[in-house]
Amino acid sequence: MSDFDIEAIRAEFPALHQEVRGKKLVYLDSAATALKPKAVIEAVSQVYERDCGNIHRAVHLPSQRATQGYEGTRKQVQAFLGAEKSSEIIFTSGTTQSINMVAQCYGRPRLSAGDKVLITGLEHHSNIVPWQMVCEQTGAELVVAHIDDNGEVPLERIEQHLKAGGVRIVAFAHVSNALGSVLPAKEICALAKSHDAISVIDGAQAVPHMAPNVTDLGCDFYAFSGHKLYAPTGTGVLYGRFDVMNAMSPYQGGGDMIRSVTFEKTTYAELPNRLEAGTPNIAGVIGMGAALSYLQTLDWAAVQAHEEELFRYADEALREFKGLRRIGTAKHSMGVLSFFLDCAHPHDIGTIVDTEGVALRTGHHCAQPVMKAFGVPATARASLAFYNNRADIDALISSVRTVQEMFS
Amino acid sequence: MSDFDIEAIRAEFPALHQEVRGKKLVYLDSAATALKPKAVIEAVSQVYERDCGNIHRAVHLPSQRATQGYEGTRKQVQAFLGAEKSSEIIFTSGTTQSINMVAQCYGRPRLSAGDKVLITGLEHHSNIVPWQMVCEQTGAELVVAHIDDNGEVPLERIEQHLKAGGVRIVAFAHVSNALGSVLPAKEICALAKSHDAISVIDGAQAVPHMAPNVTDLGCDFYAFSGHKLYAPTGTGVLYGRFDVMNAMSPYQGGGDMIRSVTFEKTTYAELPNRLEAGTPNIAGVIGMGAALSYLQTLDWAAVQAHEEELFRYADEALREFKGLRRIGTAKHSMGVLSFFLDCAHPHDIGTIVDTEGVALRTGHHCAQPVMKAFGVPATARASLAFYNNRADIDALISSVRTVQEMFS
Amino acid sequence: MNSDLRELYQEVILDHSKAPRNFRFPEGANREAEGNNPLCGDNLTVKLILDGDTIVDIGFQGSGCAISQAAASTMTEMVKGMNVEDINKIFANYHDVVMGEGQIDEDLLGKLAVFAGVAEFPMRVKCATLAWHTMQHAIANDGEIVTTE
Amino acid sequence: MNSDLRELYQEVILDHSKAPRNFRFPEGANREAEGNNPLCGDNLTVKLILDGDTIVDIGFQGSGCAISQAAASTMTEMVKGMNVEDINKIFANYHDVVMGEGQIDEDLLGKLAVFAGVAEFPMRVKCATLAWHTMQHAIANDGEIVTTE
Ligand SMILES: Cc1ncc(COP(=O)(O)O)c(C=O)c1O
Ligand SMILES: Cc1ncc(COP(=O)(O)O)c(C=O)c1O
Repeated sequence: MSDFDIEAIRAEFPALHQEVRGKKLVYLDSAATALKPKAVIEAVSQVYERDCGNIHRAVHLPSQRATQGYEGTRKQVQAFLGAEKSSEIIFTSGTTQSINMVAQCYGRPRLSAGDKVLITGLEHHSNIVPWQMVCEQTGAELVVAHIDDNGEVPLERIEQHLKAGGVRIVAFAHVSNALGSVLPAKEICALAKSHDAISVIDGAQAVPHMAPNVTDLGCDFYAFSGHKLYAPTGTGVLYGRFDVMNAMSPYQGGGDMIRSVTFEKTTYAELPNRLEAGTPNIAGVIGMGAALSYLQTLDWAAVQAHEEELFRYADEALREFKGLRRIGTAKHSMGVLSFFLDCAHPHDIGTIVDTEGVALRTGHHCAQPVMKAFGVPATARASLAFYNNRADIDALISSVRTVQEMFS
Repeated sequence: MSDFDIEAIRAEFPALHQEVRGKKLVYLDSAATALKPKAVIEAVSQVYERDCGNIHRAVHLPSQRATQGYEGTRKQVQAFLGAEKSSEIIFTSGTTQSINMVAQCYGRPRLSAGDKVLITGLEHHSNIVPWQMVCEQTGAELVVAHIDDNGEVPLERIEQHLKAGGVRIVAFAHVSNALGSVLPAKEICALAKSHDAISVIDGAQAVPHMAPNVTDLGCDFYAFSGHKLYAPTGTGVLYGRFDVMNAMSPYQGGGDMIRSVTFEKTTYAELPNRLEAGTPNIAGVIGMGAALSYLQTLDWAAVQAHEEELFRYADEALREFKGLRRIGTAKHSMGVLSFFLDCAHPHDIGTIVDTEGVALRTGHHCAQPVMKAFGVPATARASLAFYNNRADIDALISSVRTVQEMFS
Repeated sequence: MNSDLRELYQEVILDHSKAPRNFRFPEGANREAEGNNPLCGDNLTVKLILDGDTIVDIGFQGSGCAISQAAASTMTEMVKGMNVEDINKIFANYHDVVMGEGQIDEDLLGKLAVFAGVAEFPMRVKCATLAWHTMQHAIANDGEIVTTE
Repeated sequence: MNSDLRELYQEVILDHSKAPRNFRFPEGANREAEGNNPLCGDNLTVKLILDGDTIVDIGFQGSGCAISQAAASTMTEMVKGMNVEDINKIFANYHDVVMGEGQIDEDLLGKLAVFAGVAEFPMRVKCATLAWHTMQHAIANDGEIVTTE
């Protein structure tokens, strides 16, 4: 870890340097929303302090600057995802909207009774409910490749469903937010393709830890949220393979997505504008550009080595903890460590560790079916980002010990 | 204007204090997007620097603070609009999304062939295209109450359409973004109601200049954008009367909008959560709260007097300008002054005045039907906010004179 | 350990959460209701025997955090044998106290005063009130599932 | 007045915009295309007579800003009688120049060099190139409506 100066990195994240209830904040909830580096906060302020202008439509300089920043981010995202064209990048308000857009604009006009949408047993509600809605609207059927006891989705289970026929869409998380399991995305996309299904990847929990290459993955759609990628809230991305996305009907009607409007007939603009109706989150998107620029300054090999080392350290510490049950033990995991105490309910854990400054997430993590699969009402979840260090993990363990002492 | 210290107000808007192409910025494009006061910029930064947390779901303090800020803004918006319940306030990404939500969640399941949606001739594309889309989806018909030569929509034209029968939804702008016309919103809502139609008001250009009272207006829905209300981009509001909105199907599926999810059956949460799927623009909404708090510190009677005086000043100056045609001369107008030069195309006007630091909007203003009605390809538009002063108008007139000299 | 926390997790609360009283459904119950707190996965069912205005017997079952279990347990102990009007008075004060909006009335609350510490933890108010809301729906017999979301 | 602006609105450009040349459709035109710039409402139609590889006659009609009108006017003057290959060479250099991505080749551009000032105004590049793109579609005869959005 010689190239990786954790203290220098932590210095870039102002939120880390605050006290919470009299203790230094230990932030282990990055899977819910990531902290923002100074560069992002400043980029957002600069838009509001200087580049005050709506985009695409005006000739004045502040508006031009805003437009350049906004469209510049599109090119950065294209590079980040390894997409072929920048018009394959659509800005949305988050993963949730990205997935709903695919369900409504790709799925709804194409699905009908007899068709199936395949998801997995570890999905976030955002990758379940949109498909349930479109299935109800079209008569298609939602089918599920369930998880095993480790929280993995065996490829055979996916293949089985595909072989049974009728699957038109396969939608799955790249990385599970409740369990940390990493799914074999490339293999699943290839399976989908060989059965004439399109693939939709929910990358919300993957992008904070890796730059996925959509061309290499071979997916048709890839969705993520800016706020989990160290970028502002209210931003997100939908990547869509050009041919597939270009055939989609518009999601919303309004400004910027049209070529011409008369009361009798409206024609729509090309991609990406066609799918971006109305004034977008300009400052947020420019902030996302700043986040990607910041990430580019890091040595990613070192970052990933640091994250892996930290994950192992945390995982071992939790496993050695008597009376604690780790949930989600897939061989390939990252970022997220869920657990359950024999003696205390997760909600109590959350409250107690908070008083020691440790920010954990407790609850169902918007993945109620996962909770059901493991027979628990909720879990406690520690999630990591590259700005975490061993001291954070030590604080976690010590605070969980407090919980245990209290309840036994 | 004794209570109104324009210099003190201008000091609160950092973007006003910059040079553009070597000249002091004269910002006359607030109808496109408004400048932000310091309080808003700082509120956004504070979320990212301190209240780092997703909302609604965690017990840790940063998340609690974010939740309180977000839900606090909902109460502020409720008060601003005079709504009965805070659950009648839905946060969206902007006016465009708000209107699409009504079209899709209220209109789509209820409209069918024989039904009509009534709009007016001065609507922004965001209040045209969503209705065209839902009409195409359902077989309903879009009908239009056209504008007269002043850019007004005579009430009789609305009544005529309603009397003809079949109108289920009346959607109209409170204030026109291309012409500045103020529509008699209360009267239109009453007419709609008496013909059993619901009313949808596009308030994007109204809220920057007044606090509309939805109870007094008697509307069923009211939509606006945060970024035009001195608040961050990527924020918006849909107010819906409880009974009407509560009958709507969800717009998007995902986190936070559910009560319980299983693969077999999902039940939805109550309002407002049901219509707010996924992680919202937390920092943006908190920034909107800061904008509303800032507006509350102003003496609104004085603000409105100042705006009216400035509007009259600008209107007279433009009318006296030889070779200039004012477009949009409704008796009741505010905020927006559109015009056309005999000698120069609006696009050239925009470029030339920009080099003098004057930020105008030129183009169709996302209102192509309005351009068609006046037989022009585009207009130049100056739009005002309370932070503008007479010097801004003088700069506008002088820069338009430059244009005229150049082209004659 | 943090003193607010000690206030929240008092002995009485820990004791009730570990060994909840009346964790059973009374035979011949004529009222019941279900309550959920989706945020943390608490859920419980309250059943009771209402005779005129008096709760003759009451019990609950379900799972949840220590606060919600202890609240249900202490509630059932407290209200058994009481009439609805008195119960409402108690809940009104209890509610104000856990919301941090009112003073404890010791005469009304008795042992329930231990829940005063909840006021420092706004995210836990729902845990402390779920059982009470659920009981009220059981009494009203309105068949609604209570949810605190 | 700003010097960049003087560069942009040179006499030649103002002159052509006020009195566009070849503002008519050639009789017997065998190629045509329509172009739009929705941002500012420019729209124009180019018609031409292509004989083998040579543009024998060309004209345009439509409305738009000074830059787009002057660009169309000067283009028609320039290309009349030229073959497609030479035209493409000119457009390649013209395009680079207005984008600010290349040096003027005086021999190629001739009078078109006056458009160099556009490079300072990125929002106006589309105005300067609309007529050219439209002409290329007319030559290719692909029936597409050109839009610069
Ligand atoms: C009258 C009117 N309606 C709707 C809109 C659309 O607002 P937004 O682009 O913020 O969604 C605008 C602004 O562009 C407007 O002026
Ligand atoms: C795997 C996964 N998918 C989807 C989402 C939804 O993202 P958002 O709430 O930003 O739309 C999340 C985050 O909550 C997630 O972790």
